[in-house]
Amino acid sequence: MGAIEKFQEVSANRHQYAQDWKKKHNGKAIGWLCSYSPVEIMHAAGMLPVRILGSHEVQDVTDRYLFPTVCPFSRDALAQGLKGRYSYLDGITMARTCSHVQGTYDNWKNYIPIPFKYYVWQPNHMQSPRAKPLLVQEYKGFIQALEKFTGKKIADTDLDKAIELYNTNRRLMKQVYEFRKKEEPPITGAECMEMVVASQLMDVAEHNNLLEQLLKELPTRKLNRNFGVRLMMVGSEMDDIVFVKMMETLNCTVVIDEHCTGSRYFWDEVKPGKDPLAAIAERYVDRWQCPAVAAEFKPRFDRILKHAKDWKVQGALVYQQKFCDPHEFDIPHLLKMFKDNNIDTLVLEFDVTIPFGQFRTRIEAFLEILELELV
Amino acid sequence: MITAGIDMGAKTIKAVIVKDNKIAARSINPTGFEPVETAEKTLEEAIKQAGISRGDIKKIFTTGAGRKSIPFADNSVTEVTADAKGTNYLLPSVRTIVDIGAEEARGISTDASGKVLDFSKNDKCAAGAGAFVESMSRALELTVPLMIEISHKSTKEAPINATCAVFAESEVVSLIHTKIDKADIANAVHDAIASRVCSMVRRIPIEKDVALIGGVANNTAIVEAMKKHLGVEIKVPEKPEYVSALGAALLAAA
Amino acid sequence: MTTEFYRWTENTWKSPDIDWHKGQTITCGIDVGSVSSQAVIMVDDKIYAFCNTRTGSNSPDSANKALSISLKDTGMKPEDIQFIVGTGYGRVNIPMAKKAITEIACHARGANYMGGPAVKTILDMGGQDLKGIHCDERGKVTQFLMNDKCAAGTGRGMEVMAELLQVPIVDVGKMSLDVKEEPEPVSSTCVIFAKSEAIGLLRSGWTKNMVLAAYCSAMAHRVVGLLERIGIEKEFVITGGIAKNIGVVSRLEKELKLKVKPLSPDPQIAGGLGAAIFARDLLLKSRKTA
Amino acid sequence: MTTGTKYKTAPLKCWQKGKELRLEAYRDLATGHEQGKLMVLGCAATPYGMLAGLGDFVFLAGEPYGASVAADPPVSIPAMETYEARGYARDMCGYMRNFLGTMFQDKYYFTGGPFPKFDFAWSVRHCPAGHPKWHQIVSEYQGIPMNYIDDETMLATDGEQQARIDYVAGQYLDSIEWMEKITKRKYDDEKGIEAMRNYFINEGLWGEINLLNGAIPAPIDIKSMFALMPISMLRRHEKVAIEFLTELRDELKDRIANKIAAVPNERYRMCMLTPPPWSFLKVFRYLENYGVVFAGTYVYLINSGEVKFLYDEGKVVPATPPEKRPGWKTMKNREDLCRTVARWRAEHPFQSHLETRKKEYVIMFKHWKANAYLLLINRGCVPMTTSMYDFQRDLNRQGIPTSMFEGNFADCRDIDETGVLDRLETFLEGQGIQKIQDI
Repeated sequence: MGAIEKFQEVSANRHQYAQDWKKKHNGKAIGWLCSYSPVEIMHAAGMLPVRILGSHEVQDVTDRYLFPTVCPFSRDALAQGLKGRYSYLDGITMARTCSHVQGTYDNWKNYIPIPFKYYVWQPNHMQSPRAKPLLVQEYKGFIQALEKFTGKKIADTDLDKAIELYNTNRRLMKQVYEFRKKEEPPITGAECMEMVVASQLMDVAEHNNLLEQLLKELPTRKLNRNFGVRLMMVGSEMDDIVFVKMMETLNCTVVIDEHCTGSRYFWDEVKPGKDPLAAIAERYVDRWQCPAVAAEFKPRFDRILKHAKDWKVQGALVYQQKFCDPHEFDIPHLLKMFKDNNIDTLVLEFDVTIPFGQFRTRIEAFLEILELELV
Repeated sequence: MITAGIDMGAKTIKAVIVKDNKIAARSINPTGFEPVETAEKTLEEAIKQAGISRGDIKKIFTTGAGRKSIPFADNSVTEVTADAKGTNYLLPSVRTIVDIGAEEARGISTDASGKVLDFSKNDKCAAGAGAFVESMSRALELTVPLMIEISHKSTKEAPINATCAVFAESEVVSLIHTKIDKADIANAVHDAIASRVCSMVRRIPIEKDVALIGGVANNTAIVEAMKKHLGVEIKVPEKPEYVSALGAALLAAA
Repeated sequence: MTTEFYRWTENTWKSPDIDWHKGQTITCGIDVGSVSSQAVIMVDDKIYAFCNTRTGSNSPDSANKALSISLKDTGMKPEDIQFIVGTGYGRVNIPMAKKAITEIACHARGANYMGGPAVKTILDMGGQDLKGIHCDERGKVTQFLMNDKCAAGTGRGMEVMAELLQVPIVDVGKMSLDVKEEPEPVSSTCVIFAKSEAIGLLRSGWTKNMVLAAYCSAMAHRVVGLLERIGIEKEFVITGGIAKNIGVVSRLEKELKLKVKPLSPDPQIAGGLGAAIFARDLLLKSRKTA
Repeated sequence: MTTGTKYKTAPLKCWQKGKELRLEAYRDLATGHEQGKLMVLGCAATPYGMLAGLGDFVFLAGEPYGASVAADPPVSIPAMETYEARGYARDMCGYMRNFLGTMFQDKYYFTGGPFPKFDFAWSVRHCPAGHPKWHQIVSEYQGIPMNYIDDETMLATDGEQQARIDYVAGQYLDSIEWMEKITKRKYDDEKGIEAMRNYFINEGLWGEINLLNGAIPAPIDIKSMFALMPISMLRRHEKVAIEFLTELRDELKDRIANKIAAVPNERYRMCMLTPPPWSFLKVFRYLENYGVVFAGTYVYLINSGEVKFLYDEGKVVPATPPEKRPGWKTMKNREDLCRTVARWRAEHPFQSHLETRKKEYVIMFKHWKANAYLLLINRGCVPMTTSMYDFQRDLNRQGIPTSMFEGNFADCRDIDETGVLDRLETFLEGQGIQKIQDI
């Protein structure tokens, strides 16, 4: 099986994968809810970190827990828990960031039986010199709790090893992204999304091997498809592969992204230092910012623009989870930034499932703006 | 003792006459723009049916959205209280009542005596369930009965996500234009409503037995979908659209 | 079947002075929308015939119906048409169409044809959605916005009101203007809320006209909000059914302090017309390459 | 139907004075610069007394301002539409939308004149998606510097609290340096400490006043409380506020002694967890027809430092100023000041931990001798509404009746008034409370 097929298989059967992993390694699995959750530490604890995501199915089990204007992703994620799809998890954690997913965590904690729960109080004032020292302290608390739960000491060498593995993972995925700069990318946006999603579900070492394999395949991989317009996807959480596949049948290719479950999650590596905890804390303070913790537009926007230029995008699909206020703050300013740089944009608002008909029309109309010429 | 209950609904007005704790007559008319006159007319029809005279009626209670607009009423009660009373009379074993009206859906939990313990109503974005069926039957160019009939023949699921009735409509329209079978769309419409109503009802404790009342309860497809979503049997009283009016009449006798 | 107050009346038109046999290009655009469908036939660069009919419960039939009505007593047969472009909700599902183009591009093109190159801002109030479109002097879309989160301000809202008040939607506009003084706009932005608000107003003794006035101005309000986001440039036109609702249009003009440029022959055919023009482009292009 | 009048009633004597003090605070903003004062934008949770170290200042808290605009739909709607026209979403913080709307219109609500231009924004991040980003938009638009303190340290029970308090104290220290830099003024520790002392005293006074409403009949109704709130919210650092709140407190004690009621036919008592929709205050008047009086609300009257909860005894008492608490230091310099504020914030967080809040809700319910809670599903504020269903379940579990409605505290377009009133009538009917008469 090729690497891409493997990624697809894992993300399609994510729950089976995790349960098999537990059997095989006789280990524990821990679910995490926000991309600020320190996977390195969970891994060092000998656990399988599993990102909790939605299933994009219509559901009616969350309305008694989450009020009407909580973002669909937070609802969908909680629904999975309420339906028992994550019953194999031994623990759950989240890093303090946005209040929507906070609701998912709190209700999970209160209404879904799970042995281990830990809330990492992530300092959100990233510009403050006070943030890193505190985060180190918070991580110490997290480590103690994990050690108590697993009965396994977490040594600095474990942390170093985890850092090494995740840095490799990040580096390799960025190398795959490099291929998307080509005129005719040998990998589609949907395939890339599956790769990154899988990286948040799989054993990182195993994912690294698959990436090595993929990087061998890509140089000779030819896709027989209409590449069309080069698009960038910018926004909040996004793992709706069906949607991206639909989009890429409409004469366009997603060549780069900036979102919670994509590049924003993995782009920055840990700068190894003497003290591994300090190094990890530094990474999660200085990393590519989520609008939920950013109080300045510039750092995020500069990086987005650089991506857009390096990957030669012709248009940007700016989207958000419905009701995601952190992104809603940024979007008008983000659109202006794109406009000032002559990059056309289309804004979409995502729900748990997507009304394909209407979204298809908007995307087609957008592509028509970019390439339908009149006589 | 003879009493009457009048349900001043936004779409229809119903009257029920109760004689010595037995239903003596029922009548219904579209509300129109002169609700008071319609109420008068509806009541008179019931009186004729019951073979009594206006003077025999000891008390008249009103309920429903327009309950306060009736000068000749002795008192008014809210739909929730009336629903509970009426259902308790017809189906004493019921502890959870679901009432789906044109604009609003309600979940009511009651005790053995029909007293309201708790209730929930749909929030802003889930309003308009009942009316949704009708406008969708139009989009499908089917009468409501026909839509119900074919809905039972559905084989495939076609999800409708939007909670907003108006957005849901446009989802249905795009489904229609993507060659999806009418039966499956009809089914999806009923399923979507049931799903929305159920998630609202879940805010109150759901105890057996569960009853579905209100005009929409005549819609067997929705009843089916409700069973599926709540995972319990659902009782539907005879003439479910009259339950509120009946409750009001019974409360007038109390 | 009860009367459907929310329906727009159907209409059809044929040019008295064009002999289609003499035409170099005969093209057609078919717009299958959520509520109504239009077919527009162009002979060279002139509108030869069009019709505006109801959308049925499947696109191919609706398309066929529209096409055959517009061809009625023209002597023209479907096979005489050299290129057909489909647009609207049902565009991907119109058998006789050689290409599908979105209603957004088509509305702009059609409005540009009817309104001239000065038209820069187009408002399309459809049954299910509200579109603000900005285009260049050739009618090419440069930007568009659609209503999100809330269906408030869509044609559907107006239909709901018409149903509620049992008023034919074609009369809504002039009735809404027939009030002694302009009432406060309906405050609720949600269609369902607006409905229950309207019921409340009726109960408190408002006349139908006042309720309609309050709803029309609320709708005009919502629209202005959307338009301001894409920037209103002269000239400004409205396509789609609501364009015929003088109640909304006049209030819109008042708020924008800007006259809406009327579109003839019919603002409702903008989509179909645009499609017919695109069809002509594509036909000429294919002849060049051939 | 009986007219249920039971008690005598009388208007508040200090009402007029309160009104003047309130408007004065807002008017000052229009002329702040002419008066040579610093103009600072912040939020209700900003310990703005600290600003006194920089000299005279006027301070605008975004929330009460947004609320004032929201309470006035003819102004609020066009303001929000101006904001929306710039592409900002309709489902964001309701206060902010009203604030930014009038800013974009350049119409300052209280004078109708130009919107104040601030020297800088100093915010507290007590709301995960909110205030710093709100102020970020202002600072972009007005071209003013901004800084903020990341707070809400009580959100977590995991891990140790002290490190977080150090983190918050550190940010306060840094922000003082930052203020000195951007204002080119020397920070006078003494002045800052003095103003914060007033601030803490006022907090306690306001708490005492709110707790007095535990009396039957309630001496003051929630509408009047809200009307006077801005004094405690905007002028906490001033002596004049201390004087006024003392006067108000004494008058209330006097009303209690003489059984002077806010609502003469009081027979059913309710309280809230959050503020109401400001455009919909008539809901309280409407409920008076049923003999319902509102004793208070948790957010704004209780949860920002006004009271101290004695969890074991299930009691609540007015907060004592930190320096007078056992184990707290007297403030001598800015370090003490920052530590005290940080520690005080940690003990009186705007967003405390869910489980803590659940306890506090019950204590307040008992203290106010309430019969039921009125809960708002607030489409205009995520943090105030997250877990509302959880709270409802918890209250019901403890036998506390709740009535819940959906609306928006700052967007009149988001409320189905007829629907809400109908819901409340249904609830009261279930509670055996009938309408008394139209007042």
